[in-house]
Amino acid sequence: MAFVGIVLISHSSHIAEGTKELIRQVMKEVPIETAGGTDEGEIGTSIEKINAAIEQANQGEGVLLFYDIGSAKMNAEMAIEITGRDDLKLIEAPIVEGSYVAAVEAGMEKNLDEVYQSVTRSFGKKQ
Amino acid sequence: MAFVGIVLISHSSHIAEGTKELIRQVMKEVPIETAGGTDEGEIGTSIEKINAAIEQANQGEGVLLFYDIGSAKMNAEMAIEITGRDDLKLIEAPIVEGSYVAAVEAGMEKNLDEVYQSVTRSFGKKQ
Amino acid sequence: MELDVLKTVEWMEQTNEKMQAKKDELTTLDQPIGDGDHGINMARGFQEVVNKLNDTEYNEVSAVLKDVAMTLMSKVGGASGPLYGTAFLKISTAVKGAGTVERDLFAKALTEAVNGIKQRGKATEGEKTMIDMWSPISEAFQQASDFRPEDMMEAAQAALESVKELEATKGRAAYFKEKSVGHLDPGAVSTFYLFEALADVWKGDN
Amino acid sequence: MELDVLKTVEWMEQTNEKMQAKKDELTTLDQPIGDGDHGINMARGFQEVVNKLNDTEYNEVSAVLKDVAMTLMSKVGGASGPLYGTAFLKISTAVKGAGTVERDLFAKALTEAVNGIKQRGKATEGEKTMIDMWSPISEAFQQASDFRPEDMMEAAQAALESVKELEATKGRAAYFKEKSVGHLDPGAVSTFYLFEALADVWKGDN
Ligand SMILES: Nc1ncnc2c1ncn2[C@@H]1O[C@H](COP(=O)(O)OP(=O)(O)O)[C@@H](O)[C@H]1O
Ligand SMILES: Nc1ncnc2c1ncn2[C@@H]1O[C@H](COP(=O)(O)OP(=O)(O)O)[C@@H](O)[C@H]1O
Ligand SMILES: [Mg+2]
Ligand SMILES: [Mg+2]
Ligand SMILES: [Mg+2]
Ligand SMILES: [Mg+2]
Repeated sequence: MAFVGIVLISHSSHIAEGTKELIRQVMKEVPIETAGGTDEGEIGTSIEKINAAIEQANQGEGVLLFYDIGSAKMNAEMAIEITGRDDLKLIEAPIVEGSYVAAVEAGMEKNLDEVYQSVTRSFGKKQ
Repeated sequence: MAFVGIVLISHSSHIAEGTKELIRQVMKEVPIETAGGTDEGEIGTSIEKINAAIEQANQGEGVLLFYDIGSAKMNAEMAIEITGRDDLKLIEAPIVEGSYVAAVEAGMEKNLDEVYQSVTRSFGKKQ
Repeated sequence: MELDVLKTVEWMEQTNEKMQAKKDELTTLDQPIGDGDHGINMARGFQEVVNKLNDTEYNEVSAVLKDVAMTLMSKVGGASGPLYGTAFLKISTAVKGAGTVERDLFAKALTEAVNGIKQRGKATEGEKTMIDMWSPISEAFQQASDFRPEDMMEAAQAALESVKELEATKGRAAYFKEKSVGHLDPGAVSTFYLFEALADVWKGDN
Repeated sequence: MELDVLKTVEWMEQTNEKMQAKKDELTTLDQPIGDGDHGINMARGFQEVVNKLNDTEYNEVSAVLKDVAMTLMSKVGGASGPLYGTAFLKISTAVKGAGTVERDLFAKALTEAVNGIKQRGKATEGEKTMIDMWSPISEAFQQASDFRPEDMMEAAQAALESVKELEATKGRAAYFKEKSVGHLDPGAVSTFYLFEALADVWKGDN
């Protein structure tokens, strides 16, 4: 069985790992990968980490990417462009609350568009 | 100078600590307290931790409480009731993104209602 | 039915025994539509309740139940903590001053408990939560004056059957929407055991 | 103005020196309306750029600038990474095939860079970002054919003054809304130094 994957892009590795931990309690199988902090382990994001996470999370069903604030979004967009794939979607939704919903939806074998729609319906847009 | 305080209530101590770390980069003075995980350090929330965090965060300007998902909200409400104070507000907003906005607003010496309104304006309701 | 301090403590002890015995079952029920910790939460919570009760002298049923409430609230990490906690707090308040709690008073207290849970969880009947066990049991209590433990358990059993077919709209199970249909609600099942323990204590009444 | 491989590398080396020298200043500017890391980001990013350029042989200006872009993107943790990265990538693409880059071609490349930054940051002029430095400098380049480094720096200086009075509506400074007025934008200032380094290299042209 293959699932839509989830990538958690956060300025803080703690936020990304904690969110994964929260999701893992309820969803064991859905691929969740984190890209938290810079390559140096500082606060920030890393295109290389994002790319590696996308790679790991994609089981062929595509990947939904969550980010926390501002500049993480730009790095996420760059990473997506670099892959040249069209089965990746960056979503404007709360990273913790949104990815939890997404993981449950993905676990019900919804496809990428369906998961995206469910999360979008559940939350207002980010600032 | 006294600021509105912020309490981060999360099922995961990592989420709470990571969010605090993210905020601390931009706001050094605003009181931010975490209540992450259960008393046993497992995933969940603890009324005692929430109460202690409220106590610590209140400089006399009141406290805004953020939670991550579902049951954390009930524990937060109980904790607020237990204190019997009326300068505490639980907010329905994304824990990471919302508390970041709140911290910046609090740092500009806005009062509790103003901070609450700013965050609410910036985000849709939670699920 | 006559709950005095001793009987109340016994009720909690029997409940704890059941929660320990059913720990895995409750956890398993919480896996497909939750986070798989309800058995752990209940077993820990009621163990702490029993520890607390054994360490304390009580003059009043109300005081016992207040400690039950406080312990559950602080020792259960999940949603069931504040919910059971609120329920016991409401019962405690409703029976305040009574040396022994008779059926009518208990029936009244149960109504308060159900309202408390509803308020705390912002939920109502039919949302596939423990309310769908507490509420019908409370209802049953309000009726016949010759109400027996067997009648209570009959109501509980019937409730259990119908909970299964509901779709969850509150709590973690709500994330699963229509997929929650066909599963039992773990909180409804632990509530079943709570009242089963009460029935056992009650049956031994005389 | 004539940028060949050597001059381009020199431009980056001089930029790096400035970023190292201005590291604290840029960081300080990023404190009241940001997260206080812009100097650290720029110093690290351009140090890595210089390391990369010194380790590599280049035949073309475009290739130098592509490595600049890639290095900044991957080594700067903040918003300025993808933004500067995109700018240099656009310039690199625009000058592809040219052995030396003359003023006209560079002017065209700058237009592309500004568009790239705008697209990447979903921002435009007047939002108190580095765009408010890149854009007027690019504008200035498009005009007089006897354009000199002094003219470029004059445009840059004028831009710096007006950035201060803008209210931020993009990036981290936007969280501060009206409180951002009266502060310089760190990204605009680092952009100022980037072009100051270009002016220095350019002045040494003959
Ligand atoms: N909003 C609510 N209202 C009433 N009961 C609820 C609510 N949310 C959850 N519950 C009950 O709590 C039970 C779950 O308890 P538990 O697993 O201990 O907590 P958690 O879901 O936080 O892990 C559910 O089976 C349900 O009966
Ligand atoms: N959306 C955007 N569009 C254009 N420039 C931006 C945008 N967001 C930020 N910037 C620029 O980036 C600078 C901040 O860079 P830096 O401090 O390195 O990143 P971060 O804000 O992620 O810490 C700002 O001063 C501004 O010039
Ligand atoms: Mg559970
Ligand atoms: Mg739980
Ligand atoms: Mg910064
Ligand atoms: Mg930064």
